[in-house]
Amino acid sequence: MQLFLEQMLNGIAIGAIYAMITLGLALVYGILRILHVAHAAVYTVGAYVGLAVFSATHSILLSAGGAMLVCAGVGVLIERLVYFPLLKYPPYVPLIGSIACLLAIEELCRLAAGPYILSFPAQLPFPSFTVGGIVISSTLTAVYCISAGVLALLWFITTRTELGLAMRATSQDMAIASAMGINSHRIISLTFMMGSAVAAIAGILVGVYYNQVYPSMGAVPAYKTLALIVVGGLGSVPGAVLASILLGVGETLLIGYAGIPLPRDALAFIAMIAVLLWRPQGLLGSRG
Amino acid sequence: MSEYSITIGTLIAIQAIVACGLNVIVGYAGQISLGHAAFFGIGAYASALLTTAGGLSFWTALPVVLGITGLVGLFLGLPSLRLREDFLAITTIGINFIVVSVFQYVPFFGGALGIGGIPRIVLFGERIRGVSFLLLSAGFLAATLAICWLFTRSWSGLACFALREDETAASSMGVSPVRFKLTAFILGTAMAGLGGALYAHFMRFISATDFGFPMSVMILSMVVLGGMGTLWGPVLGALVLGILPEVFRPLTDYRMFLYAALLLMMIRFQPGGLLGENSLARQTFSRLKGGKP
Amino acid sequence: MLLEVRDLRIAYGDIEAVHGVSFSVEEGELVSIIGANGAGKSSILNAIMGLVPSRSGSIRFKTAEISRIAAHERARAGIRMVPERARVFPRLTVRENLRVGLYGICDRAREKKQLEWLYSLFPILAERSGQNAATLSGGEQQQLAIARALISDPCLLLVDEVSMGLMPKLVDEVFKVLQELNRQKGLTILLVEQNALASLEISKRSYVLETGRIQFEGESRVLKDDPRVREAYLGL
Amino acid sequence: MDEPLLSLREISMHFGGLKALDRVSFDLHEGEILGLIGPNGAGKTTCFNTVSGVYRPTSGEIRFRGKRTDGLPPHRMAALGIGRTFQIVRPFPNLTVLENVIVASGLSCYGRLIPSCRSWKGRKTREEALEILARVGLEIQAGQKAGLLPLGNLRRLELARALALKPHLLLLDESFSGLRHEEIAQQEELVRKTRESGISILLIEHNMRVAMGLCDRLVVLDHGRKLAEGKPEAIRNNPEVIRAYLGKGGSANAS
Repeated sequence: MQLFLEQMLNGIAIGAIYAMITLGLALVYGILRILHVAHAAVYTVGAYVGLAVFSATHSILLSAGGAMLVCAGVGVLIERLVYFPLLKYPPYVPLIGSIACLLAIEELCRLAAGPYILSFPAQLPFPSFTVGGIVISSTLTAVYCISAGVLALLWFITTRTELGLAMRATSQDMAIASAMGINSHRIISLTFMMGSAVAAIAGILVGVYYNQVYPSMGAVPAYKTLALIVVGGLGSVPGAVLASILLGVGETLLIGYAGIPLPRDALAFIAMIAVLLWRPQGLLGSRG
Repeated sequence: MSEYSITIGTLIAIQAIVACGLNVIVGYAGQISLGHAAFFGIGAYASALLTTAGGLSFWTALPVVLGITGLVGLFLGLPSLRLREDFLAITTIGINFIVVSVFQYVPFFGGALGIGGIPRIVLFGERIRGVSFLLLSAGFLAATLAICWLFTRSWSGLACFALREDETAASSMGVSPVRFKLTAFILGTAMAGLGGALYAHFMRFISATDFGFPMSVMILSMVVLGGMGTLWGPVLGALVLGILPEVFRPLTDYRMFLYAALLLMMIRFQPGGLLGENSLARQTFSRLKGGKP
Repeated sequence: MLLEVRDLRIAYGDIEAVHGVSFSVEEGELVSIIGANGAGKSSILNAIMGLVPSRSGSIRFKTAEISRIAAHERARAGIRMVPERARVFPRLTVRENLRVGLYGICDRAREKKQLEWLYSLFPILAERSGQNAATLSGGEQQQLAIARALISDPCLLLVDEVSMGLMPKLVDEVFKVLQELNRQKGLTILLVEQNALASLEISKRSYVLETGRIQFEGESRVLKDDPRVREAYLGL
Repeated sequence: MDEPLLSLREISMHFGGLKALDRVSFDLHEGEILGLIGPNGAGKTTCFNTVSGVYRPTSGEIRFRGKRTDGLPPHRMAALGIGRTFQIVRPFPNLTVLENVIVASGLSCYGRLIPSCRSWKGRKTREEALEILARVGLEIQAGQKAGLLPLGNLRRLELARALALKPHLLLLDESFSGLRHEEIAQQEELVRKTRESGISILLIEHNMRVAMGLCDRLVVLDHGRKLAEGKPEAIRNNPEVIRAYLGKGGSANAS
């Protein structure tokens, strides 16, 4: 039972991290209908920049701030230089562009920091608990608090602010939104910045959680998150978050706890195909 | 020719066959598929198992291999009838991941160890290796190209073109979308199966990671770079993407980066492919020919 | 002159839909452009709003040339539109749809005042304010689209085929609202309509458009009895 | 006139709560040009789509040459002898004009395995297609990519493609919209010639001048219902039709 609970807590933490990456993908898909695979590269950059700033300053706050800033920039650059000119082509063209972007940025990271696994020895300023014999490490607490904070903040921005309203309007009907005075170019760029900054946080959290930062750390999330946005309902942000957390828990419980010899990384896709058969519009997606 | 360049040449020929298969699905019939390496893998595993555990010769196994990959292709082509483009793209990625995991985790397929000891191909009592294998692969590539060429000239091929261009208009002209999309999937995946069989007997050892998603991306890049829907595009794409890493080899560390950056540049500035509509190559060629459109 | 369009041409690819159209709207006027389906009416409105590019010609709004600036800048300059088929944001609530209309010019006091006014104009919207717009009926969506365009107090309101798909009774109501807005609040309206007689009834002047060209124009009350209008519609 | 070529009986089509068509019935006889008219959103295109097999009607039945056809997919309708054009032209843009037409001449091959493996590059196929292109006046453009043609030529190309099916019935969906004056006259001529060659025609048209001039009979739809049916003369003076077109108060002007 204790092991089950511990695994459960880990699963939710992993799911929360997935959610922070998937979110950016869902936002971008919602607004541009592009499968933004290169988002995983932004997340890798976040981990590296975070680690670099941390090594220089030993401040996790500066590290997070720096990573978010750089990633927001990288996100906008990808949007402006790669996606925007390719929007008029069939969807596989920006998709291949995105994959090429992912590879190129991964390689850049490898060239800049070497092919090794670097450790991220940060102590996050969060307390650890022991509840009923279950130890909740400070890292785990940090993952919970930070991801909950980030998700709440994003929820607040998208549902309670004028910017969020403009983002939702733009993703539903870009032309009419601009006829209402919304500068859709700027909204798109802001969407990329927001998603990318959140991915930076996810990168740092993963780096600290596993104490590992390496060039290809984005490879698996890159495609797993695609499955997640389908499961959640293409373009639905709450759906993407829900699907991520379910997957985090599912993966950990099925493979870690129950010991079922299922390939961890295929689980997302098996879930995706099951969902497509059962509910083609995804968990929280709308029809049409 | 050095042994090394023969190996590179053979691999390029094999990948060109697989890329031709993908071109039938994506280029001719307009169906997006991002999991083509799965069929490459299914062909390789089928041939490897049939010739090791099954004790068949390459030549008797080959028709079975083509049948199996074609059948799986038919089965996996079914989603294309129902799913929207983006869903289909992600689903095919998923199929790739799942197939690789099955190879990796089911003991029947050798698990993480893969399958080794795959016999060489025997032709006219000779064991095929080195230059002969290169020639054999080139021969199969020629046959594949011939089938592609015949396909583009057949009513089925024309039906696929029509579906690619406009499904509604095509069906109003008597073209059944179900029938011809599936035809394209069967033909395309069978070609991938052929490539897989050759690969298995060339490497003589295969493991699941050879057929992962990065390989699918590579094959799709070949088709897109070469020029989708053209006859020679996939071959050109396979050549360019096969040789590039070798050209960059002296740059060791920068090699993969340059490769990715070049791919990015090409898709950014020549999204129609090297031989496609309005490509630089086409424009130059038509200018040389005297400005005819 | 509030809006002056000169020799406007609009093309989609190779296909020219509007072949050099000129017309003008004065401050406080209600002008209609009428014509059968496919005459190019919606293209003209979309070009004024900036949603489709014009191939050539000039569009002057309050003395400034606007044909080359982005749609959102035109919206901020005071042009608002009720699009064809309403095109409300389906997954925003009624209230949120209205707030989008106030994007960039929001202050709470004004928002409240405007909402009150619009809810009194279209009581059904008050009732449904928390509902997603997709759940509204066609007529309610049209009302929402009008309210969304009005909320910012525009200088010029473009109305595109508001009668399409509405029941005749609702058409009357919607047209009455437009007429009152024009008469009582002095709102300048450019109306594009297939429903010729209803729009001739409420507008001051009208242009009759046929296959991308303005065939003739005149005072609406004169045009109402002009046999050429019937001809343009019924091909006599 | 014994049995009609095409007959619709009580066809209804509902999308969610919307009744796009509400118990519409009419017949089309051999050799006739029947016009389907009505204001925007009247259900004309929906009606067309149930006949051509794009939609399966919610209720009612459609018979073509005596055979029940409602619910058959479009490619089966084509095989039965119904050709169509599209309101928004749908050429195969990257195929040449000639190839566009040849796609339609493969009708008899697509359903069977062996014929569908044969080549379409034969001389006979080519000549037949060229002959049809000549009929619509596009033979010079035969080698051009269809995507590069101007609208007038595309409308004629669509007609050529439909003719290559050797249909009994031709469905024309606003084949005149977006055309210039002189092009409209040419297209009218083409439609007349087509009918003379023995092909019956059902058309949707917005340009009333054209519809009145071309059709033997008209069916008027409004809000998904059949409002009137009859000869152009009668339709033109039908007060209800005038009201549907001009809006309220229209009857006052009808004289």
